[in-house]
Amino acid sequence: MNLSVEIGKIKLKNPVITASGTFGFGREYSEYIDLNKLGAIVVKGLTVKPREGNPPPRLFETASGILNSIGLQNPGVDAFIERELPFLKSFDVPVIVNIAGETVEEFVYMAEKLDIEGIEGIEINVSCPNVKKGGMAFGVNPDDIFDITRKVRKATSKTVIVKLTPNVTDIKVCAKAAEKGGADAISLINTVAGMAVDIDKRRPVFENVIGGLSGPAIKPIALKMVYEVVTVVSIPVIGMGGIMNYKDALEFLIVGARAIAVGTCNFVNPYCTVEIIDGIKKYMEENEIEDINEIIGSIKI
Amino acid sequence: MNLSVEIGKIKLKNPVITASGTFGFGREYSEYIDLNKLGAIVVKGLTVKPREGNPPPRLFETASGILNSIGLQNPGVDAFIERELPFLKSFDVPVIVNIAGETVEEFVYMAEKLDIEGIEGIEINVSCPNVKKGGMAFGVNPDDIFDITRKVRKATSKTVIVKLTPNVTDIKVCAKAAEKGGADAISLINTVAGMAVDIDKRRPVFENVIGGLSGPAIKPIALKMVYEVVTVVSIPVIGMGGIMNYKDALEFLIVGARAIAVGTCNFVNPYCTVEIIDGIKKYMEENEIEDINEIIGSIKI
Amino acid sequence: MKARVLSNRGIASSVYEMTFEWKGKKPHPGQFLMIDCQGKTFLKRPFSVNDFEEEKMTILYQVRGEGTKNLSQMKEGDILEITGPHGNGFEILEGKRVLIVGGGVGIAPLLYLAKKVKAQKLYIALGFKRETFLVEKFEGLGEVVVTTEEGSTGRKGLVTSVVEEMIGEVDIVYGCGPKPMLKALQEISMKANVLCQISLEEKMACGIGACLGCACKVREDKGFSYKRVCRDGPVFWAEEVLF
Amino acid sequence: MKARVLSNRGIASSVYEMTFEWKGKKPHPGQFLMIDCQGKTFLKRPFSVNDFEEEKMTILYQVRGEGTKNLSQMKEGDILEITGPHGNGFEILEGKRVLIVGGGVGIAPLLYLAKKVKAQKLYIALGFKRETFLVEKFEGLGEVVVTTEEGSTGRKGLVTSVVEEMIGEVDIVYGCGPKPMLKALQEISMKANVLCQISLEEKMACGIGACLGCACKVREDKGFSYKRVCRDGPVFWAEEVLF
Ligand SMILES: Cc1cc2nc3c(=O)[nH]c(=O)nc-3n(C[C@H](O)[C@H](O)[C@H](O)COP(=O)(O)OP(=O)(O)OC[C@H]3O[C@@H](n4cnc5c(N)ncnc54)[C@H](O)[C@@H]3O)c2cc1C
Ligand SMILES: Cc1cc2nc3c(=O)[nH]c(=O)nc-3n(C[C@H](O)[C@H](O)[C@H](O)COP(=O)(O)OP(=O)(O)OC[C@H]3O[C@@H](n4cnc5c(N)ncnc54)[C@H](O)[C@@H]3O)c2cc1C
Ligand SMILES: Cc1cc2nc3c(=O)[nH]c(=O)nc-3n(C[C@H](O)[C@H](O)[C@H](O)COP(=O)(O)O)c2cc1C
Ligand SMILES: Cc1cc2nc3c(=O)[nH]c(=O)nc-3n(C[C@H](O)[C@H](O)[C@H](O)COP(=O)(O)O)c2cc1C
Ligand code: FES
Ligand code: FES
Repeated sequence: MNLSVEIGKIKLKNPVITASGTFGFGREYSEYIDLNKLGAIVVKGLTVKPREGNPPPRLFETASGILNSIGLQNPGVDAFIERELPFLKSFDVPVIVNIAGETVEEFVYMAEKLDIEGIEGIEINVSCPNVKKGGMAFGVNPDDIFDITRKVRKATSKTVIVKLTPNVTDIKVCAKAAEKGGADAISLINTVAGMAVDIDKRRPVFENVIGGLSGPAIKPIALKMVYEVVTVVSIPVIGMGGIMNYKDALEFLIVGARAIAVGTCNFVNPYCTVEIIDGIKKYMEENEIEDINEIIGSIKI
Repeated sequence: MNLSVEIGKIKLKNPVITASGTFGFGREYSEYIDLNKLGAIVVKGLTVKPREGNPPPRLFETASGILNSIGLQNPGVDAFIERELPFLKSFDVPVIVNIAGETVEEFVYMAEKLDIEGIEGIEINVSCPNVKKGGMAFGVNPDDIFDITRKVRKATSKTVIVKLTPNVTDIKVCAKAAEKGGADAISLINTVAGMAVDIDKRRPVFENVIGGLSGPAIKPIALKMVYEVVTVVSIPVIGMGGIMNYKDALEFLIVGARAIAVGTCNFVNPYCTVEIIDGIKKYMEENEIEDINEIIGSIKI
Repeated sequence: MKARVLSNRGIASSVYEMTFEWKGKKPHPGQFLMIDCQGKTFLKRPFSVNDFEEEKMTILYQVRGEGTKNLSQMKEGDILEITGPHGNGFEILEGKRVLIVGGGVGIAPLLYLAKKVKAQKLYIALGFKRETFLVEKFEGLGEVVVTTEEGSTGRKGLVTSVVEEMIGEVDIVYGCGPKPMLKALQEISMKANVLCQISLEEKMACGIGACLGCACKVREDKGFSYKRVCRDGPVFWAEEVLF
Repeated sequence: MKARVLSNRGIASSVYEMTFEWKGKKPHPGQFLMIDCQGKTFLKRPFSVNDFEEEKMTILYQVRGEGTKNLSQMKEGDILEITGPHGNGFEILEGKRVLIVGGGVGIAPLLYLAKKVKAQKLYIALGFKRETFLVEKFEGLGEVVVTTEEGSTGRKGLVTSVVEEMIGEVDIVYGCGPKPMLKALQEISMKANVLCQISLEEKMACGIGACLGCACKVREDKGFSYKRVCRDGPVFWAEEVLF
């Protein structure tokens, strides 16, 4: 039975990836699961300099989802290379680094820095809704997406993945801009912009007012966007948004995602990634499917 | 204690409205609640000609929400006036008619037809995501919104409400276009575009592929958009999306919605609108708030 | 309306019978209730009235997903949130020769119907895959024939074969079960020119006719229209349904 | 990990004590568990280890929202999904004069701590609004002082007044309770130059240090940084916390 898929130059044992920002740098989850079993690990979004992130509260539970306002807390790209990468390199799993610049130059700077052994891919986060100056502005504008992708593409020998925000009128245009810019793959969706209010204090729950919505609440939205993107680009698509079990994962694969990423579900169940891999295997056995590629894009409209 | 609010020329006893398409023409719910208690009733979206709607299945339950693909089944504007309006007129509650045209001319035609006694407002549905030719195309383009609003505004003496779709990059631009076009109020959000796949059949659940997501899953998205719109327009805003109880309603009022509409919750609990009114009253009593207008827009950022 | 669970027990593999207190309206055979199955479910779920007697309601249900799984775990004393009875129910024509046909868990609404049908002569045909259930409750109400697909109990084959044989001897057929069975009932009864009512299923949200979610295609003079299973049904005259 | 509920009972208004079977790792005092409270809740909820002895875990909890409400309705035999124990727990320095200070339901982790603290001398100060609970379990473990705000039981006033009086006689203070109390402990202990550890609360998602959701501001040489309550805490040296 073949579960392996390819995203650009990266060979994945199976199509199950961890979503950026929901799996740290792998350390914590390594106490729960064997990281070697994963298709790939996407690490927490990195910035040029270390970032402290937003003041608490940073989390708010909503109906079947969470709002987060982490604010890209991370140790910065240098500290990542020095302190986190060696740990990740001790596993036999492709590492994809998620980068969040505030300018095109920052994206390029990080891509160059990360063009080193032990890293297989760069995921360009043009869509983090939490940083006022950063992400948002790029992610909704196809020209900016094209520009960043092209420049990052030139700056690295690694597989380049562009991660799209769902907070746009037409995700297809954004996806095409990334493809035209030279992306090897597209990943989506990032969190959906959302808000919550504390009715006793009559204040937004977050100091930043707006947060990012993730979890099963957004799955229908994510699936629709992945489906749309798959129909307009020829590069592989990594689908994510609310995946909680192997059935959800299969929905994304069936609409055409080459791989899927699991985010918020890791918080609810630290074993979920491995359980999803096992679930997909079992489904394939039961349905006598030899190759995962028979499932990918098999939707009948 | 004052719960009454004004939306254009319409005086509402309280800020609780029913959302279009979730309350039929009021008949069914009149067996459960006293319609006279409601702030206003917005009826199912009407089209020029009767519409049969989409083939089943038309509903799919998602995590804390539902996807629907009703396809605007309705008896048409004439049959509404003849068969449904007389029933609604027997109650002491403002009736707002939701109209969904496929062309600007259709919107104008319906607005003119409906400029009659017993109707207090016209809600322009530029955003129904279920009809291929209709809604969607208008709803995402500010120029179209401006154009339709202006022409409908001229065609009717009633309060004109423009209902916005959330499936856009910048809802503020759409809201401003509606205001500029002469809208008396803005309502939002309509359903969020979403999709579900039957993994056994490897087919979309709906023949139309895409459906509209509603219910508590989308509440954070709705609240964020209402908040944004309130900051850029000076006309009243009717907030909706996932409201399930008086606390949810208060969140929308606090961010600045002049009134709120309850949709999907009616399906779960046919008494919910009246319960929400009672809940708001109790909250005001407990917090010694004399006038609902003290709550509206009281958010501290 | 709140209802207290009185009992909840498995009566076949993944088929349960639940009884609860009922202070609401008295149901008509073929009507259904919308029950909040709790847990992560969002909408209420529709279940037919299986039986009813002075303040005690019975439903029969099969575990299919999250909602029915949650139901199956409820215990005496638990409180359910329920609306209904909803829908039209079967039209009862007194003094006729009646054939009641059920397939699988589709027999649920037919017990209460059989009790209330006031027939001159009552035949009851119950079809199952392999395992039978609830049959004993029908006995005594009419002449009961049971079929199973492999013949493990009763006659071997599909319940519709019984209908084909008996159609000439009855004035009206009432059916509930899987779609292929209902379709066969439609064909057989129309060919024999015998009245036939069938109870349909469709995904539901409101259960009261407001959302237009539970569409069922029916014949119209000019072509077709969609009716609401929850309000115009769940029981339809077989001849009007377009499968 | 699945855990079977052994008992669940109210011990004061809206305060419950639950015990369940525990086959997992032995906890350290101050550690917590993440418990799936079922129903409509999405994330697991954190609860401190209140007590532990050979395969039996106890938690003490107050009903605050949906999750704790669901917990309070669970019965013997129900199965919980739990991860943990998580977090660092209290650092135990043997042979010291120890003051344990708890406020309200914040006394939850302190019982197990009191049992394990190996003090030379142990003082326990428990503060409540009006109603007291769990006090009897602390008795015998050390010298117990109880305060209530109106003086209905024990001393009248805030528990921090007890700390102010006793701070000179102890080597270390351990505290858990509402934020204002913890802030007061920080001030009193820093002024008196006495060691002090406090257990903090913050909204959590993962509970294991991955999501960075449970940020707590701590002093750094150059200013401040955010630590993770779930992994770097929940117990912090009072002096490092920036309230
Ligand atoms: C009028 C009516 C009366 C019914 N009476 C009974 C009854 O007496 N006993 C009984 O066991 N079942 C009955 N059903 C079916 C019952 O409502 C569904 O089995 C139940 O809603 C499934 O809920 P779930 O959460 O367990 O499954 P889900 O997770 O919601 O779905 C599991 C499977 O069941 C199918 N399903 C879900 N809802 C429906 C529905 N409304 N109609 C048909 N299929 C559905 C889904 O497509 C899916 O394949 C009735 C349905 C209707 C419309
Ligand atoms: C490390 C740790 C240990 C804890 N130990 C205990 C314990 O032993 N006993 C106990 O009763 N409670 C404890 N809590 C608090 C407990 O986790 C919350 O009361 C619980 O999560 C509320 O869940 P809910 O669904 O009932 O309420 P929700 O509906 O989620 O919230 C109700 C109210 O509680 C507040 N709240 C929610 N989650 C938290 C949280 N994680 N921290 C602080 N406030 C919160 C909300 O802001 C809201 O005001 C602990 C919290 C932490 C972080
Ligand atoms: C707490 C949290 C932190 C996140 N941080 C990042 C990030 O640093 N970079 C990024 O591209 N996406 C980030 N995301 C978005 C996720 O990678 C993912 O796109 C999104 O959560 C949707 O998937 P899910 O519903 O499975 O969580 C974060 C999400 C969460 C919940
Ligand atoms: C079944 C269904 C039918 C709907 N029909 C219409 C419609 O005809 N016209 C319209 O403007 N909105 C329609 N809506 C959208 C609702 O009015 C509302 O904007 C949306 O559902 C969000 O609110 P909610 O989450 O409270 O349901 C419909 C929604 C549902 C669920
Ligand atoms: S379920 Fe809403 S109309 Fe039938
Ligand atoms: S709860 Fe996730 S880091 Fe603490």
